[in-house]
Amino acid sequence: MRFGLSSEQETFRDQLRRLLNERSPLERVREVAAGGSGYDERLWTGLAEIGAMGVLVPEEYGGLGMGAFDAGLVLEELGRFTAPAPYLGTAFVAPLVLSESGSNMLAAEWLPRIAGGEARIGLALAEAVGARAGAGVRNEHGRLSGTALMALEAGTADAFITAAGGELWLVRSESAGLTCTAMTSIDRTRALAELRFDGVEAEPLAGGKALTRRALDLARVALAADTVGAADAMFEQATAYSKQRVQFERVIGSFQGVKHALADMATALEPARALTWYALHMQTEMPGSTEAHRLACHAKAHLAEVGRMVARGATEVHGGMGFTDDLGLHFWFKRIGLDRQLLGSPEQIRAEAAAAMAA
Amino acid sequence: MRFGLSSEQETFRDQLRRLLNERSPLERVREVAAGGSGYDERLWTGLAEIGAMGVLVPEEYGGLGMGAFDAGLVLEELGRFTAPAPYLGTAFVAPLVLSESGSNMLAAEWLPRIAGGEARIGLALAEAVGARAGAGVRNEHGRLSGTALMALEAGTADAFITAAGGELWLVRSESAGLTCTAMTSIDRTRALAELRFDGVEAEPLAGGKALTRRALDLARVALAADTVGAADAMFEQATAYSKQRVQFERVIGSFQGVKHALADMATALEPARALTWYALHMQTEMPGSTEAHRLACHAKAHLAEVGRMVARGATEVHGGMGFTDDLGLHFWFKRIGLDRQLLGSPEQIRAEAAAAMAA
Amino acid sequence: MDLSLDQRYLDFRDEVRSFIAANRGHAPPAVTFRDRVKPGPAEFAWQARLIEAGYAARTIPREYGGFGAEPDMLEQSIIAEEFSAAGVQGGLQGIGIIMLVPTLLEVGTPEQKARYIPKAITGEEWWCQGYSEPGSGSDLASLRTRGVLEGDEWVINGQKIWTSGAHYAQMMFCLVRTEPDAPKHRGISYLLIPMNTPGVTVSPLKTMTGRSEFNQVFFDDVRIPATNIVAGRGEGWKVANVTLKHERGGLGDPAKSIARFEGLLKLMKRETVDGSRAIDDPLLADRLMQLEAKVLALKFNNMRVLTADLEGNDPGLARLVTKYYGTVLNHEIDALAIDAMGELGVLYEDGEYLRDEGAWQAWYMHDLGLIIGGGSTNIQRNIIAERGLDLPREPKAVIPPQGMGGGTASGGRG
Amino acid sequence: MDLSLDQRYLDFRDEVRSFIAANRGHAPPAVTFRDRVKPGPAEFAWQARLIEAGYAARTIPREYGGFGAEPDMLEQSIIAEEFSAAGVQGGLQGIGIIMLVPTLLEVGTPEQKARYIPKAITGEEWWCQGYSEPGSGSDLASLRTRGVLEGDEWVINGQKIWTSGAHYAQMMFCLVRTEPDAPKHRGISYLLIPMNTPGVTVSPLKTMTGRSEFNQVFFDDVRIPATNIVAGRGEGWKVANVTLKHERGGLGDPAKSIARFEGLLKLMKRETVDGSRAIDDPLLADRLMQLEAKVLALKFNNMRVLTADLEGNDPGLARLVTKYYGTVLNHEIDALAIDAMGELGVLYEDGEYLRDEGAWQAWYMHDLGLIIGGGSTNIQRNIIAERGLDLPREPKAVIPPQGMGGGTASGGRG
Repeated sequence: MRFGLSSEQETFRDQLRRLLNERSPLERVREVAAGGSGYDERLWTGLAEIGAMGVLVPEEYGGLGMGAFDAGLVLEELGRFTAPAPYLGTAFVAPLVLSESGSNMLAAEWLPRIAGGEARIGLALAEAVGARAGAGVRNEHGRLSGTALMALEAGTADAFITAAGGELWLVRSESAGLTCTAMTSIDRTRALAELRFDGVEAEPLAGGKALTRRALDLARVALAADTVGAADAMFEQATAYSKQRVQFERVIGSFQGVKHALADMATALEPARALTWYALHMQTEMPGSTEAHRLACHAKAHLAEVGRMVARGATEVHGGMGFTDDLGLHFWFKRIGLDRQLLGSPEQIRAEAAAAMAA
Repeated sequence: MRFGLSSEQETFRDQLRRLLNERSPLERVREVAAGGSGYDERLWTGLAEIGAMGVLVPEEYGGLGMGAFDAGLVLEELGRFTAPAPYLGTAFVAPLVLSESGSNMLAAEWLPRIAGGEARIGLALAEAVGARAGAGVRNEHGRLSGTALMALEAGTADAFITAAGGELWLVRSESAGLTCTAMTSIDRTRALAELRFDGVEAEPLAGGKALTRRALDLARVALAADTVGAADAMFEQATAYSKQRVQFERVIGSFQGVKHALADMATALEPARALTWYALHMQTEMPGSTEAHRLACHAKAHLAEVGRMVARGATEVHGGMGFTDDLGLHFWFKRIGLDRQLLGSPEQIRAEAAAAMAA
Repeated sequence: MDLSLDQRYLDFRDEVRSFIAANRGHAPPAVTFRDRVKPGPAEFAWQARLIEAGYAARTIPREYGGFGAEPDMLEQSIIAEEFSAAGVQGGLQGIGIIMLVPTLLEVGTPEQKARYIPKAITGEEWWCQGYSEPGSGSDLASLRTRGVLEGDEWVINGQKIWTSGAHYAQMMFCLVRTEPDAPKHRGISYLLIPMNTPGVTVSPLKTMTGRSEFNQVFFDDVRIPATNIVAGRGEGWKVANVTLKHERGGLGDPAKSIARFEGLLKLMKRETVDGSRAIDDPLLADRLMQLEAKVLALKFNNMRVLTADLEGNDPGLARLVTKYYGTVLNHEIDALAIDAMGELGVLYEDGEYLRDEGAWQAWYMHDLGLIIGGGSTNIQRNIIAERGLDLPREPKAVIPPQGMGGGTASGGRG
Repeated sequence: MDLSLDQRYLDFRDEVRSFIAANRGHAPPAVTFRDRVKPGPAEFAWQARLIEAGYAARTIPREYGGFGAEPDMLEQSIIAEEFSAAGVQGGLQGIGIIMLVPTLLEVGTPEQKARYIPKAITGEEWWCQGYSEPGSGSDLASLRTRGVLEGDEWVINGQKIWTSGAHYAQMMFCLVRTEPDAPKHRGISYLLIPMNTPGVTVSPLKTMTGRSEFNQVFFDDVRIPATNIVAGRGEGWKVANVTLKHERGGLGDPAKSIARFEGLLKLMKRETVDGSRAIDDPLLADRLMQLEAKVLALKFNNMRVLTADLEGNDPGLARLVTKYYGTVLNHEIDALAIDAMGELGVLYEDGEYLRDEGAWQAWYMHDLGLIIGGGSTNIQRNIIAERGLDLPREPKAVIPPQGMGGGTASGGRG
């Protein structure tokens, strides 16, 4: 029994960190964010080279056929570096959803390209959680019409996994009748878009509501993993800063006010990380189970709260510096802020979990 | 304009404090609490002597005909001393509800006796907020049947104001068919009881649902005022203790951990007091208005939260001492705990306030 | 408890209302978060009109261009309420007007009053504040910008940060270390620096909001007349505390929280999920009500403070907690607005689905800046505990960044 | 991440289950909050049976009456899980077994081991702990109970507080100041005191729960043999830290939080308002789910700690945060249970409408006591920050109760 990383996983994580340190330092994140595509070619290629793109792709399609916990390591590290890479949709949700949809044709077409870093897949799932501002996509005899807002990782996507009429569909970006308009958010490291469908041809993914829930579970636990990494990075920066910054002739980390704020962050973050790890693990250990669903709900909702608390607290420990653009702490702050809002508020997700438990 | 006490009110409050200091010190509270009647003859007489019982009784019935804010001063001081006195039902809710019920007969019978400290009136309103454990009282042609739980200030009550069938009734304690069984709570300074009605004769109080809501508003804002006093007392004891208790060669009040906890309590408590004062004021300034109702809801719900936070925090500042029976801090802790639970949880009351606002 | 007003004040309220009704056409448009920019001719003209009517610079003596009324907190409060209720901008809120002018009135020389006050209140001469430095945030008195008296000139070198409006201000009131050998708090002087003096460089400071609400200001052998000092050498800390006393109505102002809350309420009645309004969601409604209770508590707390002021009493804790309570509350209001918008709550800058011009995200970040910037919550809590509760001050101790201990417990358990 | 178990452990789990199924008839009844009383013959007999089977005193050497197995965290964890899941009481959890025995095994003399361990693990000789004193709560090392060596006897005078079980314990392990001239932490010795020694007086300490979960113990010229010392003179603080290391599975134990949460869940499915279940109330359900996430987080965090232990690694923060997290969480669970009962949540002691024997109110208070008692949240946060994050320790300073300053600000604002 081991709850944690194996030595192979530790090696893999070290490899990821080296790559990210080299290809996604803050100055590079800044450049890519200014563009707003949420995508960095050099980083993407690097991820493919170390095998990160194929973690969840079955071996028969050129991947590694590993578990969600392994892919979660990638997500956590991407969050730690606020790296612009549409990994969540492409390499975390898509391989499992496409494999499980039972369409060998789609799997054969996309999975090898995903593993090779040649394809990118966005997620248009927001309306499956709750349609805002009158949005929503209808299925009319296999053609989709309507609007999907906040489509995730949309910047350079070749296709979208789209929720419509209680089911999932694969929609290719170049399809006739599809318009993709970028939506600007606080977090410029991820590309969001409004998709307008006007009788767009789409390929159905067999699996009905269960597959839709599955896709949401995966995306939510992935967002939780991203938040773990990002919050950890902010917490570590705040801790380090508190040991260097002097006020009133003392390093500020010697004041109980600061000390206790950091202790509270650690106390929230450590168990939250374990919760997320287990939730990740369950996504491939007991895929689609009630238990996996429940854990995904808890991980997403809990990390939304812990993330907000750490983001605020770590900024505050930095004092005025934390508020400047120059320090760049706000890249993490905003990434955590985005993760929180996507695919269901904590309250909404807890209501889902409660409904299952109250029965 | 003056938001606060007039010099007459300050004098009155000083008088109250002298009385309570003399007749309701902790050792006396302890004795009375052991009995569980929630009533102390000597204190009650004293309150009547200084005119506290008649604050809300109209002058024509031998009272002072003053405002709810004046009576709120008494409630706040009773909370400050965790004094066992069924003032809330008898001298705060009853005079206004009986006056407003339009029954001159009842008013003429009860109000002079209330002002003189000769009568006590309990409140059986819990089921108007939400019936627990299958309780509830029915009106069958002017006779009441069923169960009322958690009747407040029941120990020595001569009569109860009882909610049944959406209306209020006055039920005399000696009525045939009425059984009163004490219910033991954490707070032994107030007497609670289960009332069983078996075709009990009752006098209707004209006013329908509006009067029921009015009675609830009054009782709730009174509980908030009680909490203000009790929380203030705990906070003051914690502050004083933090200046005397030495650990690690320092008074503990010099540690930021303790200092900030006390500052947080002060920051919660000061504005909460102002909110309660205004809510009290509105009960006689605009009686029965939407505004008065809204303020009563906010005062009760907010003080429930602030009270819990201060009760916990002040106990913690006292360390192990706060946990002992000997120090007696728990009398306030329990009083605040009782105030919180009575007549609607914070969530329930906020939902009431929200329903009014959402319209 | 007597919340009624004398006839005199009722009349005054009517007078203010009439003025607003008759003159609102001249008021500059309402300011949104996006355009925190330099006031222009429209604002100056409006300010002149308000001063003439007595609704700005009300208590500034006539000889300095003010309206010359006796101080009356209740009048001030009525003016603020009525302008706010009408949604019409009141008088200019520059830091020169709020902080410098009352300070000069209290401790300035006759020459300084005559020279600076009239231009400050009209907005003709705009002021910025030079207090914070990169190395001294919460520990303001550790500031290092230094001034040396050379003949009849101060020569100033150093750097200030968090300076709002420095890019268009004509003047700065500034804390400068002029007595390097004196104890920390006694080595500081309060100097008045024309921003066009050679050697002053202003550079915008971009913040997490993506905007430049603040600046950095660099001093490189900046020479100003020796007379540009308020009070004596080394008395700057005392003067700054006089100034701080006047910093009212800004941070922790209930009117701001009330307006913010009303915006939130509107938003929650408007935004829908699957066709159902945010305000009808029990959990969001519960949070809304929690915040309303706090907004009301702050409002009534402020009435207690106002009452104490009117009667010349010290409102004590009720005043001390206001800033901490108000800034944290505003941040909570922003957070709920973002949550009520759900996914759309992250939108920013532009686009069809952006609500309220992205103000809520901007405020969420900016208010965090204010929580930090006006003295962090830790400093605020120290102030409440030390001044309000008379708890002992933090003991002096020197702990440098290097050579940290650690590894053993600070305390036992029992 | 490999949560599967070797066949060996699967077999072991089966073995434990079989044992429980076959023997549960002998187990003493489950303990509720009301009866925190002295274990009696039923408990001792059950303990003997458990030791024999290897489910209590598992790793204690056979020569001292234990089962003599090699330490294996996973086995320990399986035993705890299975007994908890079956709702059957496991081995005795007295402080002698949990804290004294491992300490003696590590630093005791052969004679001490032989004399004390066998009787401690059977429960025949019950122990209590003499650490806290009225004047030394969080600052344990400031304790003042003093011991003087006179001939071949220690003469002890002073007072202890918060001593669970002192009224029926036969022995106490106790921290006593024996070297008054040594620095604070080096002046303490770890002594073993028979409770029936003349001069020992135990008096029950009533707490806010209305019960006497704790005692005060007074020492008045108490004479014990000079050999009743563990390790050397002045080494008591070090020995106590050895002991503290073994204080596991108590405070912050996930099994406790899980059991508490399950009780809450049952309660919320049972309690109704106007006929509707508490769990169907969106706001109560939301709080329930927030707590479930925390309970799960604590559970998985503990699996990380267990993994680290198994592999001989230091789990670092994951272990340090457990006590603070767990005790606060339990208190939050109690609070929600009280709220879910609404008005009935205040009932206590007796009566028809009392739920779960009033345990929730008792726990709500008792858990607050544990939050305070095992090192307040401030001490816990210091430990996390200083040991876990390597932040500098609190600087030394002496601030006596009298002569407080105050009145001026501790810091400026910028």
